[in-house]
Amino acid sequence: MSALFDSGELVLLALLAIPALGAALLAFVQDDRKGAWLNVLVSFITFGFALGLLLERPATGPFLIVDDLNTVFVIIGTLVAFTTSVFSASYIGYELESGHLTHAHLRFYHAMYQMLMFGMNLALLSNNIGLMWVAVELATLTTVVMVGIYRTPAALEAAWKYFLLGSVGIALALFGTILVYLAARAVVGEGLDAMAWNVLVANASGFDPAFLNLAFVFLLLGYGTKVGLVPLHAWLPDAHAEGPTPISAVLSGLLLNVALFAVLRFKSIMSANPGALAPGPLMVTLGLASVVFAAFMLYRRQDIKRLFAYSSIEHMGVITFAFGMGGTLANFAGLLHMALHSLTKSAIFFCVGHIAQAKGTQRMADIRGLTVTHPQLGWSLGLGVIAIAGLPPMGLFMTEFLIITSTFARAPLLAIALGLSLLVALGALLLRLNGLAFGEPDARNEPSKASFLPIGLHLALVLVAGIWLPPALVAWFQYVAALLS
Amino acid sequence: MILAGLLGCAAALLLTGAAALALHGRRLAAPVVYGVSLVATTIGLLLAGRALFSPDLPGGTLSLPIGLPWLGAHFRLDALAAFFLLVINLGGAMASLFAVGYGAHEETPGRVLPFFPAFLAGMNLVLMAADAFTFLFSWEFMSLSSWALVMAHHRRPGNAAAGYLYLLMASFGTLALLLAFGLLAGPSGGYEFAVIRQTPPGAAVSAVVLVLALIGAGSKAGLFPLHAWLPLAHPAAPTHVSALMSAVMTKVALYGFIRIVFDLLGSPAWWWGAAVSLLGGVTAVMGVLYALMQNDLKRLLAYSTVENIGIVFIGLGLSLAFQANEMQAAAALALTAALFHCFNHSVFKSLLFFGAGAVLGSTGERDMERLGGLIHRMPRTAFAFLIGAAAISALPPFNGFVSEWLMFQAILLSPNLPQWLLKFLVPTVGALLALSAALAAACFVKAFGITFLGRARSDVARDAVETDGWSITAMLVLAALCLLAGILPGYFIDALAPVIDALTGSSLPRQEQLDWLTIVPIAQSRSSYNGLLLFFFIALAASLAAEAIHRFASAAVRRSAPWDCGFPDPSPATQYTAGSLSQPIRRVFGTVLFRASEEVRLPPPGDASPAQLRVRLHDIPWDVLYAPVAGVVGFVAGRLNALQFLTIRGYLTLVFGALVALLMVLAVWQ
Amino acid sequence: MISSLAFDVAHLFAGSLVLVSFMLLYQDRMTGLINTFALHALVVSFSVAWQAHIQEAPHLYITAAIALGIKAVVIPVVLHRMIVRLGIHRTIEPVVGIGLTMLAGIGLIALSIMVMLPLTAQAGTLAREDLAFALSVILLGLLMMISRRNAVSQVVGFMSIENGLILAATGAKGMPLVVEISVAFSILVALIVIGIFLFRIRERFETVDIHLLHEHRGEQP
Amino acid sequence: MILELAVQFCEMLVVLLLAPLLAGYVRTVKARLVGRRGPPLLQPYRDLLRLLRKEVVLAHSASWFFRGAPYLVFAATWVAAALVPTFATGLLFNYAADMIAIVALLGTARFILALAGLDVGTSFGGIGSSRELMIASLAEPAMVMVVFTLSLLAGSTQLSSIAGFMQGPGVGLRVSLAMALVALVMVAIAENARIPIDNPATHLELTMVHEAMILEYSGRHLALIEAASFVKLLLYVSIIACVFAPWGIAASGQGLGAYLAGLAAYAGKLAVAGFLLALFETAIAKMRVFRYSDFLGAALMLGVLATLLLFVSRIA
Repeated sequence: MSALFDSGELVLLALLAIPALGAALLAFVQDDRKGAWLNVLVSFITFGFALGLLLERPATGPFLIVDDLNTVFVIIGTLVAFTTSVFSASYIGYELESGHLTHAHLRFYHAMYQMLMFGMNLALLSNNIGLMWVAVELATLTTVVMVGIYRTPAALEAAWKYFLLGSVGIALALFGTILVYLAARAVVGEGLDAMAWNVLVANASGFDPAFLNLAFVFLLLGYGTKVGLVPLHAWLPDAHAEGPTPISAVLSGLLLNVALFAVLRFKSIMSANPGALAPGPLMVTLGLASVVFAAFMLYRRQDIKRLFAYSSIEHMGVITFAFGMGGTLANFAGLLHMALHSLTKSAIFFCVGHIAQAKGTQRMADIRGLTVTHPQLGWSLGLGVIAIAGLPPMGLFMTEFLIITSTFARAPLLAIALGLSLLVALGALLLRLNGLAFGEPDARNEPSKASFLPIGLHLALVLVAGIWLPPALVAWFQYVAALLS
Repeated sequence: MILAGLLGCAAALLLTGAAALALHGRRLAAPVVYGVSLVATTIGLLLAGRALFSPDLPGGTLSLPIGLPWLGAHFRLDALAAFFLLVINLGGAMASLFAVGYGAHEETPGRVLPFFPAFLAGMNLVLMAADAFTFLFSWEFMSLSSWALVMAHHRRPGNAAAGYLYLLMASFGTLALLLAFGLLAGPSGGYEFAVIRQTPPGAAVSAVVLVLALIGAGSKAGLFPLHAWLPLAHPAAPTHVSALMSAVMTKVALYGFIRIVFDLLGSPAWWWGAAVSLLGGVTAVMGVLYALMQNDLKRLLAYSTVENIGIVFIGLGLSLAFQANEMQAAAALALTAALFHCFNHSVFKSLLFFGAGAVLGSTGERDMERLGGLIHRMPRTAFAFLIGAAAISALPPFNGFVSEWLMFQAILLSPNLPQWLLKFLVPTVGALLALSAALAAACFVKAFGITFLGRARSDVARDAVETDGWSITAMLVLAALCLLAGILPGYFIDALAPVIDALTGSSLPRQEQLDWLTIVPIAQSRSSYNGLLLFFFIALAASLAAEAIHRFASAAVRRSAPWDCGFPDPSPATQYTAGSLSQPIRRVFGTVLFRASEEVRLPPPGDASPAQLRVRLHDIPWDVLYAPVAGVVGFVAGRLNALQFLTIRGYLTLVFGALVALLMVLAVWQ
Repeated sequence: MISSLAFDVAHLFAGSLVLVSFMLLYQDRMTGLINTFALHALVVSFSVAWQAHIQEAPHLYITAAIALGIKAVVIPVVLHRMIVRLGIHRTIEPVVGIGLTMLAGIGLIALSIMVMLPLTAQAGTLAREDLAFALSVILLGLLMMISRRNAVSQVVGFMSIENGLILAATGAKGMPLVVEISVAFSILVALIVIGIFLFRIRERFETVDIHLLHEHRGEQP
Repeated sequence: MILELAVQFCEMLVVLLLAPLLAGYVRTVKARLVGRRGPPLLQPYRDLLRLLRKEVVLAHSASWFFRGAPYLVFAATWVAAALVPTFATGLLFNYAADMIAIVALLGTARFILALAGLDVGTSFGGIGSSRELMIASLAEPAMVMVVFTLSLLAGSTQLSSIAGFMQGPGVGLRVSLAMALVALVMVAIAENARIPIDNPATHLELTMVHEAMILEYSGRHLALIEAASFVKLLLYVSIIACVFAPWGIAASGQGLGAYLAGLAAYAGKLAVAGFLLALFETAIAKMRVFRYSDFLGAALMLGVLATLLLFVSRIA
């Protein structure tokens, strides 16, 4: 094996190259079925290589890095990307039949899908904060285009809103990045080193804290816009609601995590510098604000996808809150919560996609008695909502238990506030579930050719996580959590 | 090992639930599921009994590598757990037995069969859990599975709303318990009960934990004013599940309270007793008054559950008060009364719900105004229900009386309490207890009399048929238990001794060797009761009288139209209705407690249309507690909702604002 | 070794960029606005070029060229044609009065200087001043975006933000990827402009929004 | 042992035999007080025997419960009465039930009777039952509070022990005892359906409570119920007598002489109590139905007050 390409670097390159090539390839596949399944295949191969990261870890380069933290994110991301591609195969087929999409759009869609994967993998694997910034922007742009793919006025408006807010966020993030570079330049000198993350963390203690503080404000707001933290969340509900459902799933399941990952990277730089203000309070504040706000916003929702988009805001708030609290326990809970939330929320969006197709509407007022008309869909949705509401035996109960109790030991009032707002959110979600899944069913009930593999897989994973976590996984997550705090 | 066996039963139940999914739609599904549940719960019952009655309890601890990593799931079997396991598995077994027959009436078995065993398993797990996480996990799982069962008949109006309120309140309670355990575990985060026991918290913390436990366990048990969900949710479920929820799940909630306050929390302060027993008294009276106002049989039973929970809380409060003053014997007496009442209530409330279920199954009616005369068509059910009604009305020689009698004996020890508040409060609570007992009798005269006696008020009631053998068997077994516990209470009290001993460090004198099986809680000269003799004498006197009269006087019977002061009316509509039977009591209590208002609309002279009487009752706790909360949430949601509809410029302004704000914070902070 | 003159010139450019941002805020005619923005871009490209010169970083010339070519020439022209087509070259409805906006702008500059003051000399005074100016430009751009009810002026605002960023980036000596970033940004801007152009986003987002809200969202306010 | 058993049973017989006499005595005294001759003293016995010999007329809608109820009511009441010390305390089976249990036994009888009133399904039975329930729901707690007062004082709920305590020097005149007495009397009046709550002589339907409940009964059933109500009256009088006038009551195992003396004293107490009852009933008028709650509420309040004042007088 040559020194240039040891197996680890091969994996690394594959993770980036395969989606890129896949995008190029898919842009030229005429037949839709083939395109859909090729998309699945490519995603699956990517996932396989992501698993490879566990075995072989490449040396850290100036641009790319693989460490435990981003390995977690990459594996979860590629997994959700794979299952989502399976779902999208069965979803898009229907969209074609019903004429919502044309063949040209579909090719574009699949190419963009892989482009998005590329962007996200790059963002996760990049060691250079500038490169990370570019990658996040790329991912954002691709999703913008996909949100607008239906070309309905609502879709365009949502895409536009997403685009503009996203761009401003990007601008802020860039300014923050520049500041970090300036802070680093004084210590590690000019050039790439001053933007290489591992170098930054190593030397962060020597940086000018004032620089870092200013930088973190911009970075938190910039990437926080992508995370969907209140008050920067505005784009999120509409982008989820108006785009194709697979994209909603990817947004909630992946992109938000990627943005959060960026914030985490800079947080660890911050916490490596004694002089800088602790990033914790800022994150806790934004996180709690998101939870409270989203919890109340859930009540007045009428569009089913928008409902779950707000619940994503809520859970992103919870995760940010947990990481803001810091400490091994909270970080562990935050990581686990993030992973489980990606799985659960994407599963929910799979259900929602099929439901919307079967019922021909996204208005919750027009969807009733699903457990009667579509038992499988209805009960899966019920299970998903129960999971997302943090009820046992699903895994999110465990993480919320950990977050609340670990907070309670340190800041009781915060814990109570968090708990109560989670309760408010639960109230809203159950209220909606009552309307959707129970009661007298409505007239329309076309049978849906749903593929339950992705839904079942995700929910099963979440269920198992709620009951039993493999010790290896626990040890690994704990190590990462310790790394973060 | 007993604990392992019990866990095995729980696991078997869970698997049965899973299997029910596989069996979905088969005709065999219901008998199989209920049969397996019956077997599993019976085994659990026997094991628990073994654990309770064997002098040296082979309880032991078991910890499995599941649940919270690096904590694991801890299970433990001590006397308290064993007693409650006995109670719930008895209830579970009877419910399963009843359901073998009753399940045939179920129109949507697919929504019941998977969750019924899961519900049983959840309750079993709560009782065995020995760390906070496992406890809360099982607790919430129990709520969730019972919620699914409440939603089984989701298409009936109101049921979905009931289920919603139920799960919301349950989660609220779980949150309270979560915080309570958070306080108990302390910053070190020792969630195992063993660890918590070793580090008793300070006075202030304990007080907060007590309040949280009252909220958490109380909301599940139906403590006033957190009871609002209970009378909605319990009747909404299929009847054998209603029985489980009302008779058994509330006991699990009580167990949670006892486990936290008596076991984990260390020595109590005297005012705890005052607060808890007063809450109990109010709950008892309010519960039975609500029950008296109901015309829906199952809802009446649910409200009477609230009453009995109140009675149990009275006993618990007394025990706390006595313990705080190191009066261990008295504490033991009060706690014995409370736990004995737990057992009794689980027995006769199951029995009564089964009776209601039998009626519902054969007539399809829960509204007493459309029932009546069922004693002719369903004599066995009527007999069993009568026993249950007498027992729950605390009438000798049945079991309900014994526990309330013990409760009174405990109350009569109050003068020895040093605190003046308690001196005055406890007798007042005693008055509340007496009042609730009397009202309970009235309530169940109504329940039995209107439903089973008189003349049929509707065709369905006229054409009712006796229910199936399984259900009858379940009811008769429970009726027999009501009588046994009533006439041989000594054995039951002795069985409770290890539990009481573990919790109060003292227990009642052994009862079984006393002559004539009398029970003597404190001293012969002070008070004693002998249900066996009473029963014997009554039976003797009654049969003697009957025998003598039939022999020496007349035995002739002639059937004819009722006398009715000479104006017998053929129409059943002229009987007293459920509403009119309780009208005097409503006049006495309702005007204040329910802001009851009656408006009579008499037709003008010459108009033949019937006069109308409309009664309007207000649920005050709902008006002052629940409605405002809902209002606030709705208001805030409405106000924030405006933010969904800003323009992009508006959203940009938000971002800009956030940025400037943070920068200012930074500028000020540096 | 760079002479102090170099600093002063760079400084001059940075300062004048803030000035032009103010002029942008001041505009109340669409055409004037676009022209002023062209000036804004021009200043930026000069400043970048100068930085390229004093840092001996030839690749920065590319950035300067892009700034000059696209933002000082192409986009203004496009915008001119667009506003004519959309028939909105008359006025640009400010949300609050120009005067108030200017006051807010002054406040923002004060703020950005306050924030920058605690930076130790470690970063070099020049960088500090430069950053203060860049930050002011960015904040003013944001202010521009939110104080105009008008798609085009919002785009202009966004582009001025971008100019501010480029100023900062180029001011940061030896920063890698500057060119790539500026290119990426130009693409972004281009997309925005195309977006307005293609989707015919009318003079007000409000009209678009409310209209869509009521008809397509399934959400009633 | 055998002797004790004998005494116990002969007490049961005494109770059963004296009850109708007391009722007849009260009737006669009332008649005399209003200047009538009134029925002969033994009339109640005659009535009972006549009823026993008559055939039973059952409504078509009557159930097995309706036929069984009278025997149970009679038995429960009789057993309750037999457990109250009449002429002697500490009898063999007195400990089988304390005061609370006795009250509860009467509750059982009432429960059955109220149900029986509903069984035939006529409006009058309903009136009777519902009013009876309302009365009981207040009277029973009042009674329990009286029990509280006494037992807190005597440190026991056993009537024998209470009687023993009341004979002893420990009791002075206590305000709470007076209140308890008044409350007890009021409860007794209500429970026995006497004026002003109910009128045993009336047959004006709308004012009936007890009579309305048993309206459908006839023949031996009616006889048993009548007998039960006689016994109940005797029971309350005995309770009052043994608690508030325990003089001359024999303790267990004092031999035959003491028992006879106790019996004489008991007869004397019955005579006095019956006379007072008659006097009271002739003196006042019957109440409207919805004034009952005030009357019994007053009794309940008195009971509670008695219990609370007990503590005050204790430390005083």
